[in-house]
Order: sequence, then C-alpha cells, then structure tokens
Amino acid sequence: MGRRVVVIGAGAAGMEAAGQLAKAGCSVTLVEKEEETGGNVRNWYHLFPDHRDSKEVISYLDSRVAHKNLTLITGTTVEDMEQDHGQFILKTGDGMALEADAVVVSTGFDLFRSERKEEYGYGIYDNVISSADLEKMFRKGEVLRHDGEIPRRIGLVHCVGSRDEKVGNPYCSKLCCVTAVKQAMELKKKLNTARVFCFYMDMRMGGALYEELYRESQEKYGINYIRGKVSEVSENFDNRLVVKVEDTLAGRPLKMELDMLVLMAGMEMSESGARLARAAGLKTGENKFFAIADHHFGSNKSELNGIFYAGTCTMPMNITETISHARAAVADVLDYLNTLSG
Amino acid sequence: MDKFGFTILKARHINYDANDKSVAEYICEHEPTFRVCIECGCCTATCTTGNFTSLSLREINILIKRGELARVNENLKKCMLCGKCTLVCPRGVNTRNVITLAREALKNKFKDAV
Amino acid sequence: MQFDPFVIPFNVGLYFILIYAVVRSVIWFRGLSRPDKLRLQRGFFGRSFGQSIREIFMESLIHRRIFKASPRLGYMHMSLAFGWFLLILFGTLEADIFGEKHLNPPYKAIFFKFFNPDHGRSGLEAVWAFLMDFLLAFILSGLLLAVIKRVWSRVVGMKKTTKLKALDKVAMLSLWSVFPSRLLAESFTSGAYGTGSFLTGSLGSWLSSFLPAHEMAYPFWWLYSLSLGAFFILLPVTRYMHIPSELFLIFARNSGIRTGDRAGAFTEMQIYSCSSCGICIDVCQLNFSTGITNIQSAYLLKGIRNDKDVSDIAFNCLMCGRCDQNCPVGIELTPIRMIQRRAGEPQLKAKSLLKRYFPDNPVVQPLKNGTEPAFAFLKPQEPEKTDVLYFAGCMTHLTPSIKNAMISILEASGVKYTFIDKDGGVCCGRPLMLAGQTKEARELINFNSELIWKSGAHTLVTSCPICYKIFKESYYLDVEVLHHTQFIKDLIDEGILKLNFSRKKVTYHTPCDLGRGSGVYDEPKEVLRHVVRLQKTDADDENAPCCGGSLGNMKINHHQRHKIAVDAVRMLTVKDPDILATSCPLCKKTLAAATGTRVADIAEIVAEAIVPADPVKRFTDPLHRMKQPVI
Amino acid sequence: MKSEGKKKIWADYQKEIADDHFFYVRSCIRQSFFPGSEQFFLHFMRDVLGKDVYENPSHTSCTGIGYHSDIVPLRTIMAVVARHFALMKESGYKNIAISCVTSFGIYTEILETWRHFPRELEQTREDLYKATGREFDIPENVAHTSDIIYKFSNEIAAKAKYPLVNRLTGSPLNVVEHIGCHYAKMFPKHGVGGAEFPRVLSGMIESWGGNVVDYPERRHCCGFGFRQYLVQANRGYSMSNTIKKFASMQPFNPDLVLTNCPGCTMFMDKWQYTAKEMEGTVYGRNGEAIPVLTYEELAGLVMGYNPWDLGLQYHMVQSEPLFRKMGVVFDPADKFRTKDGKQMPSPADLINV
Repeated sequence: MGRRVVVIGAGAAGMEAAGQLAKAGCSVTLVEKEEETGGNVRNWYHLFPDHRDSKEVISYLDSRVAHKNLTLITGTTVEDMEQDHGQFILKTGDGMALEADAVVVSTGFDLFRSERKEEYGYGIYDNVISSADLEKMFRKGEVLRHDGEIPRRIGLVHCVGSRDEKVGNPYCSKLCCVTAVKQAMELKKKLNTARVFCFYMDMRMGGALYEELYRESQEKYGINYIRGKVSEVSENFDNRLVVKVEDTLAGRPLKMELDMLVLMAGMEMSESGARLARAAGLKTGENKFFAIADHHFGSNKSELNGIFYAGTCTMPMNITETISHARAAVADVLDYLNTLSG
Repeated sequence: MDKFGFTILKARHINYDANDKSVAEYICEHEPTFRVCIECGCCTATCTTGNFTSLSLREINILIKRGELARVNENLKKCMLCGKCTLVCPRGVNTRNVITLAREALKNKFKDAV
Repeated sequence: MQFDPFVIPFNVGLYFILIYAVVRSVIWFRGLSRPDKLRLQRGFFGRSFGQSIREIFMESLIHRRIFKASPRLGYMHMSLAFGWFLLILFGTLEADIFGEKHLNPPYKAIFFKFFNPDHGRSGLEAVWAFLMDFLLAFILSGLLLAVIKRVWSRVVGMKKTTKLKALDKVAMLSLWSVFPSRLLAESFTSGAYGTGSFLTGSLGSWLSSFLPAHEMAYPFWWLYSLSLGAFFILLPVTRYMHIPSELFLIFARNSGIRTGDRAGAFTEMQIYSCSSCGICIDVCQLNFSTGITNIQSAYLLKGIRNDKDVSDIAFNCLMCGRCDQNCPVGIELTPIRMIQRRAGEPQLKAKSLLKRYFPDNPVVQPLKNGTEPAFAFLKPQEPEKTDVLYFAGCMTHLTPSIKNAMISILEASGVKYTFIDKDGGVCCGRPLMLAGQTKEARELINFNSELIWKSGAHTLVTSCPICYKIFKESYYLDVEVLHHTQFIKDLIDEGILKLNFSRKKVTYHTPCDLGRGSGVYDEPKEVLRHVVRLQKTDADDENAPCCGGSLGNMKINHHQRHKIAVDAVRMLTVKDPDILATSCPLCKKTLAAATGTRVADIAEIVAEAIVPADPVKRFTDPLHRMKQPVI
Repeated sequence: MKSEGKKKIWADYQKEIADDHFFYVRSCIRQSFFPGSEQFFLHFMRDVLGKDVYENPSHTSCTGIGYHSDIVPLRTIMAVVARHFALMKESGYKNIAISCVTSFGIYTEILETWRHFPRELEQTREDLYKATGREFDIPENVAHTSDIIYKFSNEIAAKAKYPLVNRLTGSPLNVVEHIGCHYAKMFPKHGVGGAEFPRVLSGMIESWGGNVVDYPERRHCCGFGFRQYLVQANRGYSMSNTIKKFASMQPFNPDLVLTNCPGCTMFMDKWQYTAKEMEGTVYGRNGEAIPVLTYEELAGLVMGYNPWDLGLQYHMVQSEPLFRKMGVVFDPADKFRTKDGKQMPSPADLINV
C-alpha cells in the first residue's frame, strides 16, 4: 500500500485530485462535509461557454473517484490538523483521526451571500434572486416571479460581492461576467419575449470563447448591456422592482422597472475553508482565500511542507481551471511523497 | 412660475420606462449589427465631424438605445456620413447605416430632423 | 376585296400601337428641358441621325452588345427582333410582289398565306416561300431559347433571370403564341392546298394526313391575329414597351442628352427602355459574391415603372457602375439610382388604367428649403496661399501610408503645396450625395470650395477617388482637379520626379469612382509602367470589380463586404502579382483585409521608387553602392 | 416583500440606547417650527416615564447648518460640540439625547473623526480649553431622540388611545417613514436598523398599529440639502427632490409621513404648499396633501393628547383628515386660541382645511 493522502473537500478539485492520486497508487481518503459529492457544480444547470449540462461534469467527477485506493467519507468536516514528524493527523467532526503523509486542501468557495449587499434587498424583495437561485429555476424548468407571473423584464447585476471594498471583497471573481452572459442567454431561450439587461462595471471576458459568447448574446439574443453598477433597488406599488443605476456611457443616471433582478454573486473563501485555516494555522491572503506559496511556481503549495491546495480555495477559478489546478496539485503531491521515500 | 424666485427642475435621470425605444427597435430590425456595439468609442475618435464639433457616435448609439431622442436628433444632423466610423468599428457595426436609419426613424418624431 | 373578320384584332392592335407610339413620343418630347429639346431637334435632323439608325440596327435588331455579353442570349434576342423584322419586311415585299395589287394594308402582308393559299408553288414564289419559312424557323429557334430561359436561365449563359409581374406574363404568352400560331395556321393552310416550303409545307402535309387541315387552319389564323392584337394592346403597360422606347432613347442619346441629376423625360425613356434582359444582375457583385439578387438595376427600373417603393433597392447598391458599363441598351443606371436616392419618401398609389398607359413624369421633390444648416458649426478658415493643394480625404487618414507617400512625393517634386486637411478636413460631400442628402452635401461643398478659392491654388490634388469624383462633378472650382495618379504622371512626364524601376509584378485594380466613375483609366497604369512590371488581367479597366468597401451601399454588413473583397481579390490576383496596386484608400483598406498579397496604393509604390535627390552621393559612396542588390 | 429578510438585517444593527439620565440637546428647527414636539418629548420622558432628562441653558446651536454650508469650519464646529460635551460633563451626565438629525450627524461624525484621528481630539481639547477653560469627556451613549421614542414605543402602544388604524375601514393607516439622511447614511451602525432598512420609525409605526409604506424613493433626501435651500436661486433643486419623493409615494396612498429629522419635516411639509402653489399638485387622496408629522407629535396623537397642544396647527399641511381617520377628537374652535383663551389670528393658505 502506498503513501496516505487526505483530500479535504469533494468538489471538482478534490474529486479530480483524489482520483488521480488513487490511480498513482496512493491510499486516498476524501473527506466531504456534505452528504453528496460534487460541491458547487451540483448547483449549476448549464455551463459556459458551451451550455453543457453540469450533470455531465458530475458524472465525470464521479467516475474519477470510483477507485479501490480511494475511501470517501461524507457528511463530516476536518476540525483540526496536527503535524508530527512529517505525519499529519486530521481530526474530523465525528471524532475520527485520519493519518496522512500529505494533505490536499480543496475546500472550494462559497458564493457571496447576497443579503450582505443590503441595498439590493436580497431576501427582502420577492423578485430579487441570486445567480444560484436562477440556476435552480433553470433546473426546475420554469423561471417565474414570486407571484407566479412570467417576468417580462429581467436585470442581471454583475459584481455582487466582487470588486467591492464595502463588503470586503476587493478582488474580481472572474466568472460572474460570463455567468451573467450565459444566464442572460438561457433566460432568452426560455422566455423569448422577455427583455434582459446586464448591469456591468467592466465586461471581463477573458476565458476561452467568452468573448464569442458575449457577442452571440448581443447578436442572437439581443441582450442589453448597461455599463454601471446598480446602486439601489426598491419595490414599486405594483410589486415591480425599481433599479437606479448610472448609465456611465450615457453619463446620466438611469431608472427602470424590472420584473426580476438576478444578483451575480461572487466567490468567497468558503466558511469551512476559513475554519480549517484557523485550526491548522494555514495562511490566508488579503482576498481571504488560502495564500499560495508562489504566484508563478507554487500555486498548489502552502507555506507548510506536505499541505497542498487544489482549486477555488486559493482563488476564483472556472471548472476547467479547477480541474487543471487539481491535476497540478497531484504532480506536486507525488513529487513531495517521492522526497519522503528518498 | 417664478413666484418664489426659483423654478422646479426636471429630473436628470434617464427614465427608461417612459422613453421611446422605437428608434432602437427600428434600427435593430433593419441593421442587426447595431446590437453588437460595445461602446468602445473607436467611431467617435476617428469621426471627421467630431474633429470640429461635439458629435459622439458612441453616445448617439447609447442614447438611441435608451430612448433619449431629443439629444440624438440634435447631434445626428452634424454627421457628414463619410463612413470612417464603419471602417474602424472592431465589431463590424454598419454605423453609417445606423445613422441613416436613425435619421429616417426620427423624421416623423422631430420637425427639424434631417 | 380580300378581307376576313379575323384580321380585326390585329388591325385594332396595330393601329392602336402606332397611334400610341406617336402620342407617347410627343409627350416625351414635350417633357424634355428646353436645351434637350434643341439637342434632339438638331440630333434628329443632323449628323447623328445616321449614327442612330446604325445603332438601332445594331442594337435593337442585331443586339450586338448582348451578343458580346452572352452569344446565346444575343442569339435569342436577335432571332426574335431581327428575325421578326425580316419576316415583316419580306412579308410586305411578298405581298407587294406576289399579291393581287401593290401597296397593301399591313394585314395583307401578315396574313399573306391566308389570302394567297396557293402561293409558293413554283420558281421565284417557292424561293420566297422558302425564305419566309426559314425566317419563321429562325424566330422559332429563338423563341425556344426564350421559353427555356424562363425555365432554366443557364441555357442562355445567364445565372439569373428577371422575375415577372402578371401583366408581363400575359404579354409574354401572347408574344410567345404569335409565332407558333402563325406556324400552325400557315401549316394547316399549306396542308390543305399542298403548298408551303420546307417548314410549313412538311408540317402541313403531315398534319393534313390525319387532321381536316382546311377546317383546322381558320381558328389558328384567329389565334395568330388575336395574339398579335393582344400583344400590341398590352405592350405599353408591360416590359415590351422597351421596344419602342429604345428607338426614341437612341435618338435622344445620340443627340447628346444625358441623365443629369434630375428626373425627367429622358430618365423616363431610359426606365421604359429596359428590356429586363438581366445582364445587370449577372455582372452585379452583390449577386455573385453575396447572393443578393433582388436589388439590381433591372429591378430598380421595374420597381419605378410599377410605382413600387424602391428605397431599399436604391440604397442597396455599391454604385460601382458595372451595370451601366454592361447594359446593352446603354441606360445610365447609376445616375438613375442617384436620382432615386434623392427622391425621398415615395408616394405610392394604385394607378388607373389610363395612368398606366400615360404615366406622370417622375418628379423629384425640390430640396427642403428654409431648414437650419446642418453644419453651422463649421467656421470659415483662412488657408495659406499656395500653388498646389493636397486634399488627402477622410479615408486617406485611415491609411497613413498613402498620406505619407504623397507627402514624400510632394516634397520630392519641390512644388509649393499645402496639405489642407492635415489635421482632419471636412468631408468632400460625396458620401452625403450618395445617401441622397443633396442639401447637406451642398453645405460641405460650399465650405470646401471657399477654402480652395481662398488658398489661391491652381491645382487640387486628392488621394481619394470618392473626393475626386465630386470635386470634378459637383464643385464649381477654377482650379485643375487631379487625382494623385494624374498628378504623379504629370510630374514624371515633366521630368520632375525621377523613379527607379523595380521588377516587381503588379496588377492594378481600378477603383470604381476613378475608372467607371470618372473615366481615369490610363494615367495610373502609365505611372505603374514607369516603376514596375504591370500585368494585365481580365478585371482591368471597365471590368474592374468593386472592392466591396463602397460608401455607396448603405445596407450590406461587413461580412458581405468581405465576401465581395475576397472575390475581387481572386479576380485580381490570378497572375499571382507581388503587389496588388490600387489608387484609392478605401479600396486599399478593403482589399488588404481579404488577401495575403501586398496591397499598395500607386502613391506608395511611387514613393518607394523615388530616386534620392542627391544622386552624386549615391554613385560615389561605395558602401551605398554595395547595398544595392544586383538584379 | 419578506419581513424575515429585514429582521435579519436589523439583527445586524442593534443599537444600544441608554435607559435614563439624558443630557438633552434641542434642535434649532424643531423647537422653532414644531415646538410641541420637544415639549411632548420632555413631558413624556419626565412625567409619563419618570426619567431624568436634563437641559442645560448654556447649550447653543451645534452650527451644523453653517458647517454644511461651508460657513463654519470643521475645527470650529468640533470646539462647539466639545463645549456641549463639557456642559454635559459639568452637569454630571454621560448619555446624550439629540433632538436634531443634523446635530446627530454632526456629533457622530465628530466622534468618528476623533476615533480615527486622535490628534484632532487633542487639538479640540486644547482649543476648547484655551477658549473657554472647559474640559470634556466623550459621551458614553449617543442617542437620537427618535431612538429613545423607538425604545419606548411599546410603552406608548400600551397607552395608545388612537392606534394608527382607519376607524372608518378598520384597516391600518399607510404611513411613509422618512429618515433624515444624517441619521444613519454616514454611519449605519449609529442608526437603529442600519441605513438601508432603518428600523427606528418603522418600528414605531408597526408597534402603533400602522402599515409601513416602502416606496421606490424611500432612501431619497427630503430636498433640504443645506446650500440647495439656502440660496434662493437653488431652491429648485431642493423642491425637485421633494417632488420626486412625493410622486414616488403617491401610488401607495399614504395617510401620513412620519419623519425623524426636523429639517425633513419642515421641507416635506412646506414644499407641499409650494408644489400646490407652483404646479397645483397635491399628493394625497381626494385632493388633499399628506400630513407630515414628527415622531413626538405622532406619539402624542396616538396617546390621545390634544392635537393643538402638540402644535399640529403650526404645520403648513393640516392634519384634520388624519384626525378623522384616526378618530381623534378635536375642537376646531380651539385651533388658534392661546392658553388663556384668546383668539390668535389664523394663518392664510393652510392646506387640508
């Protein structure tokens, strides 16, 4: 039996890393706090840039973790981690102690809780929903207002909880722009007559095929883009939402009524990740994600030998990047285990 | 009425719901490339007329979309239709036709339209 | 007295059309402007009469130009027109020579066989009958092609044919049935009497072998007469109106009347002279490069004739002039389109039958007066006094290499010049003209004219053919207007500019507004021959394709423009040149985006070839000499 | 609208409000224009609840309006405020109760300034000592008087004679709450319920039986805006803002506007008269304007005090329609009568009469 590795968090990164490590002969324990694996991917409907059903990614990930060297423990969290002569002892919430030669942290991200952006009235106004809520509606197959009416005019607000020092997140979550474009297109597919508006600060279409998606959304779906961040939302007499925004390109404030407002929640360090960081004494960066050892050569390494990072616990990433990052973590782990044997 | 020594000001905000978006719709229908404008301002920067007076095609585009037609009408007539904007547009918007279509659509809305 | 009631439809039709032709001619004549009336009078009774008769023979009957464009289509038109003409001519002679008396009414000639069924048995009569049968066969062969063309246009060498309206179809069917009904009528008559030559005789004897020929003949004579009558009556309200219109047009044109920029009787003549032959569709790049097949000149003219809203058609055109160049009737299609662009809102209404026969002259609304000037923000400028003005043009500012080349040429020439739009000038006004906004264009023309006058220059040089065309056509200037290719040619001719020859292979693309638009074909090529090896292609001169970038078209998108450019480049680079030369900044920009071949303006090629001002140094400096490649 | 969501936010903005022993500072505007308000507050606190509320006769204006109009410099106003704190220290009080929202904003702004820039605090101590020989302490508890009324709103509700219910229909009255900008927008943590969904007035309204109206321009300024108002030519700005608010609340058919800022009360009250004069517009139902009340006036009204004792007749928009809805018993004849029964002249152009 090979070296023992514990992977914390069975989302896209954890599952990919654990599966690869198991294949490489390690004895892998994959710990997941939820009862089900898959992490945040389970909450999505169709993925950008090609509108692939997220279930395909889940089944790919499931196939990765089906390996005899891999033990999956769900419904528990790692509460504490100690290091003793190069050996890690991880204590789980249900009292288990897991021993490991190396640890991969893949605790992922939490979506920004939109109610923290008070002025948007998430949780107060019935028809202000988050991007995750919209994905659920897509999965359910119907996008409706709270009163059961079909929305005719829908707004999507970019950068909710990202690039916003007031909520303590100065960084860009990278994916909300393309998510908004994708969701806007899905909305038009479902509700052909609806008018969809994206309120953006910058369109950050840096990924593969993102810009093409953006163009398609304008050309084929007629999505309207308004440059300006929504400043406040209120409810009208007839229960429609009134948003105020500056149309920075027209140089004038703009007011419009909407039937539904979708907040593109950004990505934040997960709560369980933050707890683990405190318990294990792992450093976090200014953006509150785990601090990687080096931005160019050590994006999978922590400052502690034997503890590695995979995926969005270090920074916002899309699924493609997460899986690549997880594979890179595996290379670093195997390299490290080799030095132990030597 | 200036009984009190001041007048009531009109709100400066764009009232999107009340504004007339029919010109934008007309242009989109006849010149679909109008939709893909990303307001980069290339057209404005190269504009022959813009060299002499305040004509921003980028601004006109956005104002048409928002239905602020009075200002559009005021500026649109300044265009010399030279077509440089069309040549420099990175998104392939047929800006020249956008202007002629806008002029057409504005004809019925403003007495002094071109 | 040789008469039969069946000739009545023919007679009614014939006299109707003759009277109509006279009345319409008078109307047209009266619709001409005073100078044009004088021109036509002088032309008709002057030297150009012979020329017109020759042209009528060559074009209206033989259809020489269509022949050049497509021999099969030419044959089709020729067999119908010339064949029918000969049939009438020889028919009349036949009736005159072999009939019972001389100088017969026209129907005698047309229905000669009916009234003289025994004719053609021997000698000269048989030879004549053979001739008549031959002519009929000639026409029928053309008719066969016409029928096939309707079904499958490629047979006559065309990719597209025009689509017809209902009345045109009725007229066409009556025209089509004229000759088969004549054939059958004559054949049955011949069969009954045992006369007729190789066609009618053979068919007649075969038909009479199983049919009662004598009884069958009479209905077909009726059909023949009815077809002719119907055709003549319908002619003025169908596309066949082109037959008489063209005759009048030829006289008018040969008298020196031109379209100009206003609608009028001459424009109307041209509109009615279109036979919808479809050649304009075939040569149109929008057709063969982008598949847009409903905006070509034939459709424009048809739309105008039928009082349709043609504004979309009018503006969806590259204004390249290729159709003008190829129109077999010589209609000035692009000027007519310009008139239509200026026409403003169409006033569409259903026409009464009378109005169909006698339509109103097309009227262009006068320019809007009293409206505020659009360009009041332009403040008068005070240019420096100079000899030569260089006006780069808006588009040249997007191709700085051309601008820089011209500056180095102007510097090398040593002339005193001012770069008048160095910091961005006012548009020349042609784009507004092309958009039909004459009043606004005039404002810009006036502004620029004032600037040019004030400079005191004797020569105005521009790099942009678009500007050149409007400077030549619509500005009232007392300076010599030159495109830079012409200017460079003058510099070379006068020995001011010394140029190296390079062995590069170059093909030259003639820009539309410079070539077909302004007739400047030779100077650019002569300049090129001075500096490079100029190659000929099939797309030279009048046949040059439009680059696709045309400001004339308001409707097409950049994908369609690119397709046009790609096809244009394919035509122009068949001989794999080192450089594709052009002389227009817009063409350069458009073509360069569609090819890997270097696209350069002539000014750039010339600027690169300029021999440095101090040749002594060049020949004495050994290092410098070493650098020159030995070819 | 989900009230659950609001409760979650309110939970984040719990403000500690002292229970007794207040050093009371009056408002220039409130005491001049709505004199019954402060009168009622003192009466309610002292006589009804039996609390200790002290007023020092040496207390002056905070000069906040001068400060916001660029007339009084920061250093000066800090010294003025420090002097008030010194008076408080000298009188032996640690809890300050501020009647004016502009003052409240000034106090909180200065306290925050001192917290972040301790050198400014030292400078102020020095300035005050040099000028007056006084010393001061930072108050332990800073409350706006609306915070205090909010704190005791249940006590008021218990004594309510006329709850905020329309007697004729039995349905709750629609009450628009308007919070002064300087109450919580600068420092949300100093306001009950924060800045986005303040609780201070809506809590009173709900506990007294009314229905809170949440309308699109709820957050908007009343139009006071200091220098927008002070320069006559600029008053159009002020006026336009008020009109924007009223136009936005109009579809909700509000029965009254409740404000916690004296300036807001004044402008929302008086601009309704101006709007009617200039444009002929009124924003209430049946051609009536909407009464604008302070929280003290409303508390008094709910508790059954005589509206004329509360000074409601000194508003531009008269509250008789509201009285009728609430069932408040009032004698029109007493409206402009002095305490000793003399008839005062009655003002012209009052609205809603």
